[in-house]
Amino acid sequence: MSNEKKKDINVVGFLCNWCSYAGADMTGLGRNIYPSNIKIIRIPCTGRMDPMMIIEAFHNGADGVLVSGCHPGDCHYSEGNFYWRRRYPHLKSLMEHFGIDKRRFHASWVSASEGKKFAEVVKKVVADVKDWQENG
Amino acid sequence: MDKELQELIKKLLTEKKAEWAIGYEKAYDEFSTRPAFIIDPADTARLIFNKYCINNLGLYLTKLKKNKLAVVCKGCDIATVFELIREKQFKRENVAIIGVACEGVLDKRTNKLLEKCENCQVKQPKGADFTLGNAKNSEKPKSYADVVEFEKKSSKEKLEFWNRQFEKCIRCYACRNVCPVCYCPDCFALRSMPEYLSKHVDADKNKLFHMIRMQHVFGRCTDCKACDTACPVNIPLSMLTKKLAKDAKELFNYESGADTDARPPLSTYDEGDSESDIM
Amino acid sequence: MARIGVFVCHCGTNIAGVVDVTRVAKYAETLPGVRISVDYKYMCSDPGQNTIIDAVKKYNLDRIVVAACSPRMHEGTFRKTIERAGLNPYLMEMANIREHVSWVHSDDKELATQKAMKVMEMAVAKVRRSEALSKMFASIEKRALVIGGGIAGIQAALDIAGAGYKVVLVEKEPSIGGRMAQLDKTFPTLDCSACILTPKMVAVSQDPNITLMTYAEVVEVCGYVGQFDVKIKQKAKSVNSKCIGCGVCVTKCPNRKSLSEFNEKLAPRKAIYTPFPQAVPNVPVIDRETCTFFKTGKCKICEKVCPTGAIEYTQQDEIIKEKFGAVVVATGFNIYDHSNYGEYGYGEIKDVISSLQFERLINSSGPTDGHVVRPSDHKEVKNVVFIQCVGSRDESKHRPYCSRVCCMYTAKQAMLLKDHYPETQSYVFYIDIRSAGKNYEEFVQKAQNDYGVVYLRGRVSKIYERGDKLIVKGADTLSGAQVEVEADMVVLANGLEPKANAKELAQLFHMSYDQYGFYNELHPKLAPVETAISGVFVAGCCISPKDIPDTVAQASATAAKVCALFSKEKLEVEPLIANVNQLTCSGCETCYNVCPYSAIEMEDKEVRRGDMRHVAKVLESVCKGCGACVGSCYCKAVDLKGFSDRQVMNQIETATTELSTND
Amino acid sequence: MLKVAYFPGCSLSSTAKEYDVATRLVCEDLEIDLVEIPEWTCCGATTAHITSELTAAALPAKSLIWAEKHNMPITSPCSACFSRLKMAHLNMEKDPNLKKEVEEVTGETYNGKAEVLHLTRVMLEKYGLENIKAKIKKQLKGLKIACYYGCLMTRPAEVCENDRVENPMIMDNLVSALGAEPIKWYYKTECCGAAFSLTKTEIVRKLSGDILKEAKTCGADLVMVACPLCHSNLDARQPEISKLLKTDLNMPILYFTQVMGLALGYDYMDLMMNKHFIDPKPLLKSKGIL
Repeated sequence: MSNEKKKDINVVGFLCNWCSYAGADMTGLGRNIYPSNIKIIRIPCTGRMDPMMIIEAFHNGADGVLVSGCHPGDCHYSEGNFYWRRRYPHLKSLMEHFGIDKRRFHASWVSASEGKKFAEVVKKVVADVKDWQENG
Repeated sequence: MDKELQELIKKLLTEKKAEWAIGYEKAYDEFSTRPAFIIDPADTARLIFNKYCINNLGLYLTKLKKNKLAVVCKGCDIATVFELIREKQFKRENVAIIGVACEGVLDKRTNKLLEKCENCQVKQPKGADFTLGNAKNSEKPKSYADVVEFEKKSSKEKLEFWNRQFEKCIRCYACRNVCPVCYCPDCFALRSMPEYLSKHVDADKNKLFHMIRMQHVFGRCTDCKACDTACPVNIPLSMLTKKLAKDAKELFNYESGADTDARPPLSTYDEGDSESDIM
Repeated sequence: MARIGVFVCHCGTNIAGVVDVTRVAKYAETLPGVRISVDYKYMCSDPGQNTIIDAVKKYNLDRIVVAACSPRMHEGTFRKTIERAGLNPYLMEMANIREHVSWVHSDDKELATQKAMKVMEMAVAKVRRSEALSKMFASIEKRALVIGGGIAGIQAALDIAGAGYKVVLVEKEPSIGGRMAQLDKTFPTLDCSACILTPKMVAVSQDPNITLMTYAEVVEVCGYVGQFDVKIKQKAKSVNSKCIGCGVCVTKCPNRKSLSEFNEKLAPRKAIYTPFPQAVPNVPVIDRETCTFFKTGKCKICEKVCPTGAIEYTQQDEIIKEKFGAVVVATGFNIYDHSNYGEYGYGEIKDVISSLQFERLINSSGPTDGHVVRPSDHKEVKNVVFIQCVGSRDESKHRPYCSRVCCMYTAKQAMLLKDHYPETQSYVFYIDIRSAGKNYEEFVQKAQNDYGVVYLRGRVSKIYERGDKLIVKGADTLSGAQVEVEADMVVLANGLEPKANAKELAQLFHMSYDQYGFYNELHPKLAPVETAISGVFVAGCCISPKDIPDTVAQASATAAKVCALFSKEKLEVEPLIANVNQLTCSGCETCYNVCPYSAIEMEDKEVRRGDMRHVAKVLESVCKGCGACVGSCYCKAVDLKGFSDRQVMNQIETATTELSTND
Repeated sequence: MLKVAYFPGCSLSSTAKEYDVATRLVCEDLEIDLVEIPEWTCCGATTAHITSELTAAALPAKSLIWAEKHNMPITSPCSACFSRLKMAHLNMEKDPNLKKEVEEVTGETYNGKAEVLHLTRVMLEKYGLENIKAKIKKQLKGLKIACYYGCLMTRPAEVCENDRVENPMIMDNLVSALGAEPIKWYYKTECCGAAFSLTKTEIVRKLSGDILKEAKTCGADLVMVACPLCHSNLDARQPEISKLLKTDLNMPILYFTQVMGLALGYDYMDLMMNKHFIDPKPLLKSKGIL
């Protein structure tokens, strides 16, 4: 997990198909600009988000990870994001214990209509990762 | 107590209440014990219980595919048995839990009480079918002071600390093999399609193994310290398992192995769960 | 080794204007397994698709990556394309280099190009681990549910029933008719709303294919396209089927404590009531909140006077379970509550009324028999001020959108007023006049030129009472002057907003909605009546404000969609579902516990000779592919087709490494 | 006992001395402990906030920090002072950089915990209308009062946490509680001309004239205010306005604490009513209040 050599910040974003991926599409439709550091992986639902995949992402050298899903109550599959909402604080706390700084791991709710919000979320994640890299 | 224990197990085996009994016997020296697997009621004289009975015999329940088992448990080991029942690995009625009062066990390398035995709340076992002996539970609650202290370090310090630790790891998998809840038929660490973990041994990959293992046992690990004790290179795995117990308690008010009918924290949810950290 | 073809789309200049598509295509060629890489102006066009088909044959390709727009746009298109080329449709992946790259990184073309290369490389990495999946089919229950009995719901129900399918029409109020039934006349033809609506309402009640459920609400929805299990709550009407609609009970009911919802609270109504005389069904209901008998246990006058013994106080709310293949949601709108406008008196000035109240006042069957009088003192009016954009185009009220119909109905109302009372004078405060539509602009011009309505371009800053007059202070931005009008009545053009419980209904179906609660279409242009939930269609003002012709057109469109769905024998469903590797399953039941669809079954099975185990199994026809089981299985025994661990891990690995060449 | 950090502001120690005196008297009677902030500095009104954001925040910050340190809500009877205090508080909350700068300038830290309230809210919400009612000695029967709020007490709405900007009721409710009749009128928040008081008096004469005229038309006996600048425009300019309108308005303008003082049994001189240009004595005598 050495990131020292890399110049550019590298963020992996896991976006649920129904809300956040569509929201990110909406960001495009609205031509809202955001940093290109994020690489998006489409998943059906944040319920699919196996914590192992996030650990793998950090292991592979991701500087940051974002998981984004539907707002609570709006999950296409009713409950998936509720399960994710429990995995996230646990995993974040465990990752911190292993020394993965909390500025590197984020979660958000972005609905299919919140294109602008998605751009803001990405900006915030990238800024946080940058802050971690520069200020330790 | 040994006599009582031997008689009880003899009775269980004779009356066919158990096909196998798992207990402790003396190993190669007076400071060592090992698991004893008894089928023959005549064979029970081997059984003992003393302060060197460090093993968590719950481990063998998932390995012995028998219908009726009797198992000797220290108070702390009962949590493991309960957790395994919750995980549907066997049915409650098929295991006779023989609780033995325990004043703490010693790490024979140092001849000191294990850290977990200080402030032990279950010296007198709870929830067993048979209980032998008497002991007084500690009045002080379990202490997380060392974890809290560690949490205060910066992420850089934590990272460096673990890197040093996992530098030592030889990936012998002893931690996994002694873990009672690491019973997966096909461990992720050995898979090749996909290869979740490279077979190559270096600090980075070792850390990946431990991170995933710890995540997999969250809400299931009873902090029994079997892995911590088993590690041949003294990686302080207790610092991780204790963190899991602390997080389960603080984030979800959950304690592994307390209730055989509970829903573990990650397989349930509450509509009012906190989401303060979610953008 | 895979034989992958990569096809990079320019999308005209949408992608190529920002991303160097030839570089992306060239980079693809360097990736392992890629046999051919092409860029083309419009990949989704016929020649574009043929390029793919030809390449599959020529290079014997077995996997395809299309780097173009969002898979939510064209995944279906390209799956069909490669199916035509003889490949399994699930061996295609899209790299989203338009919505997720060119449109959002146009600030730096070099970085955008590099990201496009990476996104394409991730798709190549994923497709390498894609598996051929076989099609799955589900049966279709050929009955439709229509929610909302306004003009949209009525039209949709009639059209679907007309095609020979069964329809259940659910309406919350005691009668169908909706907002249109409240209107007096309609623009721009000024024909009477009731005259054109009531025949359709009657047609609904007489259609043998339509089951009408009024005073009923949808409370629970399970299932999916073809097989929706819906629970409908039929609220107790306290009047049974013996009712012949004679209306004696209503006449004799002594309790007039409630205000009529239909008349916008301008008049009282009885505790037993039909909302309006032409109600369908013409069966009254008892409002148990206000009924004297239900409150005190005494009265029962309605029971005494009823000639057929139709009053049934003991009726209970009933939950009815029904199965449907498709759903049309047409729940309509509310008008913006102007009590949020302090400058217009916080809704506390009686003679400042809403547009719907005006409709009821001027309607000859309304509470005043068509006399436009002030609610405060029932005096006739002389000067009337109309204010446009109340709860529309107003950022400060979080209603920045235009409600589309207000300019037109205000012109209509001003004209109707002049027709009824030639001596009246109307003033309209407006921001802009928006009159796009057939004969709409002419209509507004007529109001100004022939009816003498004074249009003042500006907003009103304050309305207050002085004596029995209303002082309206505002700006006329065309003359630059501040104006003050002494009015007898002020009519506000309240904007349109979704029903108060629109979000709850959306959540029952898991439909997405915007920040106001309007339902989101699947595509604003190309799928305007479909939603992201297949089998659920939307029509009318629950999507966005619109007028009657547009609403009716949308309603018919939903009917066409429903009929097209029902015309199939079987429904093809996505095979992107979970599967369990029972050899690695420990039987811990975690997946069984988390599955939202109960699609996991536990079984005791000999997974290997002599290895009897308690293991999980996926019920393929029930699984919807959410992956909650995958996310919680620590034994890694469950995986998800189309989003498998191998695929995701390949994507992660590619996402976190740098571009393999310096290009 | 309710303890409140008191920021009187410059007007209350000069042109609006009577407002200060009445306020202190009333608070003493109600047992509200007004703790005057030691060495309070200018709130920065009108000059600072249009010239320097930092000065505009730093000046009130000193008082905010004092109130926070002593764990008291902070209040000012002057609408302009209140507005500046509250604005500074909100601006520092919104902009951490500004807060940092202010902290550098003042050499103290601000945790954003001060609760800034206009004096009317301290009395009616913190202290409570019912508690005020219990203290009343003399019902102000027969007095018709036009409550005039002006601008800075209610706007901007999000700053003043007022959901009825267009028709505020807080002072009207007080008037009812005191036994007088709040008249229904709609010029409560019209502009009085405010700071043009010295530079463009013709604007003040026009705008304040409209307000006074409307109050008269609506049947008010007197106008009640909660801001020294409102008072000076309506009271001190009234003779000129009357001349302009060619009518004798003769409309007394009283501070709300003065009106409260009357109900609590204080007399004309206690409340320094002799300082007003339009003498309220004849009116109050005719109503039997003095």
